[in-house]
Amino acid sequence: MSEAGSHSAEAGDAGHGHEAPKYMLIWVYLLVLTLAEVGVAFLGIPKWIIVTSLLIMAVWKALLVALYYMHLKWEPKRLRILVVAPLPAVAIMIIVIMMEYV
Amino acid sequence: MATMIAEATGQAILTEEHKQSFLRKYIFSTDHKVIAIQFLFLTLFFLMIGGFLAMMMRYQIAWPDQPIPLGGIFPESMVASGYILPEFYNSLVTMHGSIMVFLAIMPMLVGVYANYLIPLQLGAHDMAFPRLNMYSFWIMIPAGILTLSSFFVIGGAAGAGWTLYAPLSARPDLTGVALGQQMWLASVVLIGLSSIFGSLNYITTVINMRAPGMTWFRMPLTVWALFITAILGLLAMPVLSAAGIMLLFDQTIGTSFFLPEGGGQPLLWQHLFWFFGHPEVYILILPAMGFTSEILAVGSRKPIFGYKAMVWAIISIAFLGFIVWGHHMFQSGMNPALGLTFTISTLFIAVPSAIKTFNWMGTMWRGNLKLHTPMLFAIGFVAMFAIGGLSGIFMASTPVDIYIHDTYFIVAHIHYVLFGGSLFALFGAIYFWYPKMFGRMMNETLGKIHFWLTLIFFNLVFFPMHGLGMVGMMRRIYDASGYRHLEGIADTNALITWSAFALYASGFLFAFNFFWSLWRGKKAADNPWDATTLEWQTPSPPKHGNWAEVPVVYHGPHEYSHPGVTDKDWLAQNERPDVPSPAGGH
Amino acid sequence: MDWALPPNYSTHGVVIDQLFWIIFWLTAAAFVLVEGGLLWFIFKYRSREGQKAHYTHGSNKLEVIWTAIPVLVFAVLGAYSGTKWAEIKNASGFPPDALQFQVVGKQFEWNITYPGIDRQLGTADDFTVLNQFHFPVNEDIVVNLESEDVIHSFFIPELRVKSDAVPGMVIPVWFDSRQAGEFQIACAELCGLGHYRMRASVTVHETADYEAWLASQATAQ
Amino acid sequence: MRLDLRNSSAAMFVALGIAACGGGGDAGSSGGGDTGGGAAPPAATIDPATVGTISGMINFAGDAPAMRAVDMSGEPDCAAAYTGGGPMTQSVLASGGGLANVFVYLSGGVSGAPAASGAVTLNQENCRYAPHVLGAQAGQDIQITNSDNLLHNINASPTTNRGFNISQPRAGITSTQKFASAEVMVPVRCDVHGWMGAYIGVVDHPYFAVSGANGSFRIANVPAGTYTATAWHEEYGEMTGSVTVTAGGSADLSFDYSASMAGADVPLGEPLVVGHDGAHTHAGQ
Amino acid sequence: MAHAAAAARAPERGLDVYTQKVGMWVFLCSEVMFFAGLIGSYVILRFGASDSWGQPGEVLNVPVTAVNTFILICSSVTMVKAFAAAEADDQKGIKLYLFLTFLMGAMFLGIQAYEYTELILHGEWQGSHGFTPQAGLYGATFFTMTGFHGFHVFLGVVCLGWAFKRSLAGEWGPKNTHGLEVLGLYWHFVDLVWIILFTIVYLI
Repeated sequence: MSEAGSHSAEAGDAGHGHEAPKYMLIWVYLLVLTLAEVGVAFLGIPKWIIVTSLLIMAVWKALLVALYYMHLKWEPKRLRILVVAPLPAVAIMIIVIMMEYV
Repeated sequence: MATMIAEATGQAILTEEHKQSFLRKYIFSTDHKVIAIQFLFLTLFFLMIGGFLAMMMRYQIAWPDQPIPLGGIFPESMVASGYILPEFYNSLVTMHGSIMVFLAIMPMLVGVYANYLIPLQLGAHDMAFPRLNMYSFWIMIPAGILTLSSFFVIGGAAGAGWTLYAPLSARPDLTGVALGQQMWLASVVLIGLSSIFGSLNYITTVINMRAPGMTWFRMPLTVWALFITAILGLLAMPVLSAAGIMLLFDQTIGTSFFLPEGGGQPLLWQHLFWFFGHPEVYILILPAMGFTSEILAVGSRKPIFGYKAMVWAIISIAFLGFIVWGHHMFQSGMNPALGLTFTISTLFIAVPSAIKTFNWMGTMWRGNLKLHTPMLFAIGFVAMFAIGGLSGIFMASTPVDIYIHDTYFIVAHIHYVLFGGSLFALFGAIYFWYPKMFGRMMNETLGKIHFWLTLIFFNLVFFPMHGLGMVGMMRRIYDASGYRHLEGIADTNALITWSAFALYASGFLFAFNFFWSLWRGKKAADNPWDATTLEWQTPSPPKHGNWAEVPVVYHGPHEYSHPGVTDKDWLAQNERPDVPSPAGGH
Repeated sequence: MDWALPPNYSTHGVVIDQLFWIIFWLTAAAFVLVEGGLLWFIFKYRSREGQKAHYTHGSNKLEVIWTAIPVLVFAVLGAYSGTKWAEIKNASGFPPDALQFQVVGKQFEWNITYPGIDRQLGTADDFTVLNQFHFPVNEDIVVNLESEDVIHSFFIPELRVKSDAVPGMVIPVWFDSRQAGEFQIACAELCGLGHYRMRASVTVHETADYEAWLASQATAQ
Repeated sequence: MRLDLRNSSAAMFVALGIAACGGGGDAGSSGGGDTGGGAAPPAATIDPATVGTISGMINFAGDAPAMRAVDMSGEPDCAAAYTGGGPMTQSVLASGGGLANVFVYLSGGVSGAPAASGAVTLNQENCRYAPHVLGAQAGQDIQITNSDNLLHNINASPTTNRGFNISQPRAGITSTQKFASAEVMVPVRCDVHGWMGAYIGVVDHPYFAVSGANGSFRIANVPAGTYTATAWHEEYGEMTGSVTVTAGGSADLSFDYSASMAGADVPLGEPLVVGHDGAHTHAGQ
Repeated sequence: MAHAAAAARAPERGLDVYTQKVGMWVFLCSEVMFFAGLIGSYVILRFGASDSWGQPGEVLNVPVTAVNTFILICSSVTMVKAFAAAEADDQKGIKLYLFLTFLMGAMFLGIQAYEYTELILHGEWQGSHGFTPQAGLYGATFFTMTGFHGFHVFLGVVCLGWAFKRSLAGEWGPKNTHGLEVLGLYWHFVDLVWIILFTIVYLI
């Protein structure tokens, strides 16, 4: 029924002209990062170093999945804006409520 | 090539209509217009129920020591020997607020008019996901039935305020309400799901299914308002669902998210609720602003004053709406340092509303005002919303909020923006789009009588509440006798209650006009108000699939009294490509 | 039908009332501007035979003006409110020698714990009285608000004091009374079926009377 | 298209309305079932020949602790009713060597008890529960009445039964409640007046009594047989004893409490913080 | 009306992305906010409101969940492979990869169920017998977050089963990849949420 809306698909698919993204390489990255995370978590180094490195690795893995597997790298910029839109709201919510206990 | 596809599908949609069974065409229909009408009947029903609860509350506040008439029909757990019991009064307060917000005003603003107008005003055949649209209506039915039957379960309906502050809402032993509260939380999660599915549909339709030529800045302000409302709903409702589920677990399986004895934080509930709550109140007002801008332009026969400013005002309300929630919690024990930041952000969210008010007045300035009923309600909206906005400034200033928080000053502010604002605009919208929905006009004289009765009694009910707030009358109190600072309020409350009964009665005048005109109303032309937006360029009511051929848009939404057009004082969006217009151009 | 703020007897109340009336006159002016403008437009521009609407899409100059003015007004109002709020509510700014009380809200009653003769909470001579709050006039009072079950709100209209009592938190509230007299504590936050009756009596004594009352309480225990 | 679009939507609207009220309506009767009393079954005819009575004394050794005054100044219309020394707490009432408010019931050996009939009343007068301790049979109606023209809420917090938390804002309001299963001592309190407290002993049979002011109690119409009886007091805990009832005769049963048993373990339903009864309010004296 | 000038005009270019994909991305934004509500509350309650709940691995079984994370990442890869196979019209590849994704999704749920029962029966935290939702805030937040994530994985597995059934009938192909791509978006999102959950809940 909503086929009328999909005719703008041609423009969307044109973006696939690039070479097939290296899925297996990304997979390896993800595995290595996961193992690194587990490794770092149980090291004896000061807590804040562990936490920051864990967060960096988590964000890195998240970006890998989002950009390559969810194809965001080749999507129009406006879709990327739409996808990133809720993140500031989440950040504001958590930071402001944490201010309650600082 | 694109038009051919649209052409083919357009035809296919029109022919497909005759094959559907009655069930498929009307009850489980996926036509956005039928879903809108189903929402309209559902929300009018709940508006009546919510109003009735308010009448019982008003009776109790005005005459606390008098038994209510017909008290016998209520079970003993609600009304004992004719007297409304305090726990039932708390349920009345809670369910009046909740039913009005979640089951009447929000679905009427978003469920009815986003569904009906977005495809028609954008020149689309239907919503992006018609089946999902149908589900978003049918989820509301169990939510409605759950809410209504929660009055009759053991312990009665929820009784911790529509804001459900924990731990009162989380501990059945402190209120005597167990199942009723859980049923209400279940229906809130269902309503949240329905609203997310709806917002999903509206956003995708506005982004991807606009007719040729309908650029972002040629969209009518109604669609802009509904689009931004959908974004607010999309980002705010899930947080309420998450918090509601946590509260449901606190009650049922004994977790202690918000119970201090288990280490939980009552303030966390307030933060999560109001993080959803403030975008919610903007969900309740933005569509009303959109309808008012549309109706004021049509009524004044003049383009909207400052279209770009209005659009940026709506967008800035959306962003600011997510960073002001703390102003509901100034006195709640929140970290006082947050009080300053929320004061500043709250005052700055008042700026876009001020801009919109001045632009509405600019639209009427040097116009050719046709004072038909929708126009009267739109002007009534601007007048009443201005009062509501101004009384909001008292609360934004935190020291003043120390005194007026949780008093009737807040109740006055809520009702000036929700009743004087959203409901006035909704009445205007119902009168305005009724010919398009049902092909018949509502009666003008009955409409005008309804407007003047509503305006007068609305002010008689809610303006004195500012006074009660100044005196210091607290919210949600069952019987104010015994407080020395409240000795003088008995006659004010009596006046408010009599006016409230009259206001409720004038609502039935509207209901009569609404149902009577369904069959007896004057036949409506395709464009009875001589409006320029696309929905008025289709037959009333439009065929299934709306457009035989998708229209091409050449002009901005409100081109009235265009100097280049002499035979009539309006220029439809999809006609006369030869006439240049500021937002038009080729 | 008297809609006036009750008389104010606390120093913070002066600021609150002052701000209230500033905002009142500001909004009154805006109210007259908007409602008067609307009425005037309705009568001046209502549709008459042959009347043509003026074709305009707005003027950016006007937009800038009626954006700047509210922003300016709100910036000043916000700054002033914020500073006063910090004075009234920031616990770090409370006078250290203030007379401390512990008020515990419990479903439908206020239990007030007095510091006793030695003016120190937590000592042996503290005692708790149900629904009666006595304190001396012209002295800084700090109430440590707690709650045993649900959220209540400690509200004394004549002293312009209101703060929620949240279970699991101790919230300090600073106020004083510049006049002796009888007031009432009301609960301003819905706390269950007895919310409307959750009140206590407040008696503000002259300093000498307060000492005498304290003594009488000590012997009564 | 236009005409039937309206009819269907209007029909749907009416159907929805009926469904919601209908849904609501019939749930109402079941919902309210709990509070409405079923028709009381006809009382079993008692054959006077085969029953006897149990009577006896609750003796109390030592001097009872002095009861503290209750501060009722917050409720002037209640305080006015108490002349003289003003209202005193009720937890331990002992006079002439007898202990009042002791709930005595047959805890063992009872079989085939007649169904519950009639109703027990719990009245609220001058911000006091009358009686302070009462017994009821499982399934028996408990009529709660309010004779003060001010708000009392009746907050019963049993463990095995379903509790209730109802209010009576005015004089003359009565509400009927019942407990489905036996539970010795369901604590009842009023949140508006912290000092008010009562105990309801729910047992499966009508053979129970509460000791009067002088400590005497009497249980009538007890079928012949040997039973174990239990006495319960809110401060001094529980004691058991056995008794044999002969047809047409009267058996004597007495329990001996002593002041030294204060603070004994008191089996209650939910641990009740009714300790307002003076002790809590005047902490630290 | 004279529509001579209405030559074939393409409709407005929204995001140049077909409707189902825009719809799915918008839906994922609402899911981000839903999980933000749950995970945000966990972060606030753990790192703001209460003192330490214990070192990583003290209560929760990190090795088992590390394996679980590995499985979910593999299922993301096979999902993408299935989509690539659909574009290359490799019907056998589609069937294989969809089945593998379905299998690994189900394995993830199985392992999580095992982890739950293990925690509930033998878990130990601050003296509570069995680490259950009633075991203080740690249990409550843990089971709510991972429970709802598991529920979303379950929905994904059901959809994967439906997609696999359609692949048996050969319905996916270069001309019909949208359904698969949208399902892939949902699946990767669920994997992404698990990546964040695994780090914040288990390792910190």
